[in-house]
Amino acid sequence: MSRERAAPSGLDHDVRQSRLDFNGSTPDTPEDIAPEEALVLQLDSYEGPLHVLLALARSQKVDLLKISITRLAEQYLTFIQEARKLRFSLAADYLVMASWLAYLKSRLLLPRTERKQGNEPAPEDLAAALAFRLKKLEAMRKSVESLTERPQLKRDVFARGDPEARLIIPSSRIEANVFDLMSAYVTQRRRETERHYDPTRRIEAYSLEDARDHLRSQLPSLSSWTALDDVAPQPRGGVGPKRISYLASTLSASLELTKEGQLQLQQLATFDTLYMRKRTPLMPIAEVKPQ
Amino acid sequence: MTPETLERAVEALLFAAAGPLSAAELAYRLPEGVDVGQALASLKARYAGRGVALEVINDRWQFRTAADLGYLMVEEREEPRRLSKAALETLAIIAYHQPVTRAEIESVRGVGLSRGTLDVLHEMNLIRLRGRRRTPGRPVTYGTTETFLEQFSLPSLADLPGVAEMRAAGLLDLNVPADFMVPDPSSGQVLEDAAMLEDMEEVEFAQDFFEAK
Amino acid sequence: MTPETLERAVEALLFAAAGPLSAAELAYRLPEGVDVGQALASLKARYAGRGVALEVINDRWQFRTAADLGYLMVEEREEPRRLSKAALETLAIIAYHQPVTRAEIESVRGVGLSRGTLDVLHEMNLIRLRGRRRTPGRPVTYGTTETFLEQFSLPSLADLPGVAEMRAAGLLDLNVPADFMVPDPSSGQVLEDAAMLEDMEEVEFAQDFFEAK
Repeated sequence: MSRERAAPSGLDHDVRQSRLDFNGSTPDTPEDIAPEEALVLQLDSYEGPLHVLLALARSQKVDLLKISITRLAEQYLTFIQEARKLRFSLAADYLVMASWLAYLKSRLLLPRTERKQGNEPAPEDLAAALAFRLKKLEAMRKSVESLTERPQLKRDVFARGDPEARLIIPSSRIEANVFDLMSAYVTQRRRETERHYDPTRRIEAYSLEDARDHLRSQLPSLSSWTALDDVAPQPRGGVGPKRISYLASTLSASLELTKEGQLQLQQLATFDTLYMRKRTPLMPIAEVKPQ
Repeated sequence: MTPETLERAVEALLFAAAGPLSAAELAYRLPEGVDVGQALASLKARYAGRGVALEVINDRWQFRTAADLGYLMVEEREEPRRLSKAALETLAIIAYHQPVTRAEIESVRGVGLSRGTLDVLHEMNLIRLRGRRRTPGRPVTYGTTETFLEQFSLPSLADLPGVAEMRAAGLLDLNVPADFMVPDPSSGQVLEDAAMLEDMEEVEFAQDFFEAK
Repeated sequence: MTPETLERAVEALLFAAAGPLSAAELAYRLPEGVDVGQALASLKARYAGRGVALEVINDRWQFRTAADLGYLMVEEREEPRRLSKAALETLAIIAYHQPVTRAEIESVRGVGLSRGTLDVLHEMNLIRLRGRRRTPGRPVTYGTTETFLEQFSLPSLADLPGVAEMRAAGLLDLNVPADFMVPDPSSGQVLEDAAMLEDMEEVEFAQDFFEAK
């Protein structure tokens, strides 16, 4: 394949495709393209190898599900060869399709007895799947036609040009979603809790000593990784320290115990759950390295 | 062009036009030599007594809705409505705590409920009277409507997000007590009587009386 | 309200409206208990063959000019933005297979989807994000909008041309297995979560990131 005039094929293909996307449904025929590149234009209107296959398959003039895949493979390979003769740089997926079809064709032609090879699907199944995909693509192509033939608003049919500027229904839509509803609810429930604030009540903190004692007492049950949330004590019914104080002091205490070599901590990512467990005293502390 | 086709064409042109059209303007858009005047006359006759009438104003023709049906038309309001903060908050409490009384809503919100707030929610068909609580004073209770579910794309009340979703959404932080509970509105098994039409009228009256002081 | 008055009222309401109206929206404007369906049916019959026809679009009713008179509407016609073959094919695949993922669209066309194609369809408000498929990676799914139905004069998704035949032939299966259950686009029963706003922003970002390579 000649590459002298072509950008890398993948890029070439991308560019062409994005041009297609914006340039209208009729195949483009810009004058500045030389005649020997007519096939380029043709490929343009095909868009992808599957589209080429569909166009070739139609020439067999049978139901696509009954198409001869070996013949189709030959047609496609010839097509690709022609394209390459014209020194047209083919996008990679056209070549991938070509080699796949060549492979499929060879397997279809192999005698039945020699076919069973590992877990590979039977070539007949592959052929049927390809035929189905072509049929499906064709169906979509046809539905494009029938869709665009429908009366279209502002092209074939027109609504009242001068509506009496009085819409019948006041918009019943509201600008709020479930999240807004949820947060409105939580905000109020929090305000409700805060309203029960009692200024005579001292704000209690969970002392570091208490936390250390608590953690030591928990140590025997921490043989497996346990989340900080589950280790820290729960506040009881509005009296005593708040949850956040329990968590903070327990965390501090766990750092101390880790330093002392009694505990291991791990956190998989920033802000992720913090896990702790009892350090197994199998090895002398000095030799243990973090894993 | 047959007279029938011409009449249809004039009908379509007048309907789609952005403003009233004169006979000359119509003729300009139709094949030459057609009798636009005749078509307009027979079209006008055809629409006589219908919900829409063909009218001439200043020698220009246009379809207008029949004058006697004007009462059906209301102001345009195309933009989605914004609920006030108070309305959204009230709606949220009603959604989660239904069936809920006015006093209960006020107790959660910590402020009195202005008349307007419930009215707006009623008018938008987001809330409804559910019944009367079987407690002294038999207060009326509020709940949400089908429209509410549609507005918020909820298949059912059971699909209102619960504590887990609130936590996942980051709405519940550490200062929220661990025993924070959200009622399940779909289980609402509070004993109450269904609201009757008379009840509703009574409520309206009672509210008027109460707030007009 | 007599059936005649009702029909006039419905006629006036539909004529005056800027957009299509559902039977429920009409009923909301009319006295309770009237048979809007009956009125719509007889109104439709009355306008059959006229220059203006009563059409159902997206389950809503709207007067539109007769399709055969489109050629007269030179001034009103907006030159529709031409869609490329790729865009049209993508649109058709989305319409017939929705909710459908980008990967599924690409697999039907056998070619990668350029960023521009979905952008154009989005920009023209023909497609929308529908949600996320509950499969690994939670890919976003696409569907068509109300504008799509209005643009192509479709009463509903079930009225897409040939959709019943295609479904019967298994052509709308996204997986090839013969006994695969076909999702009905109008009921959209494929398991998926509704797309949240946050999701969509996330998607945009992911695409930018992915395609700006």
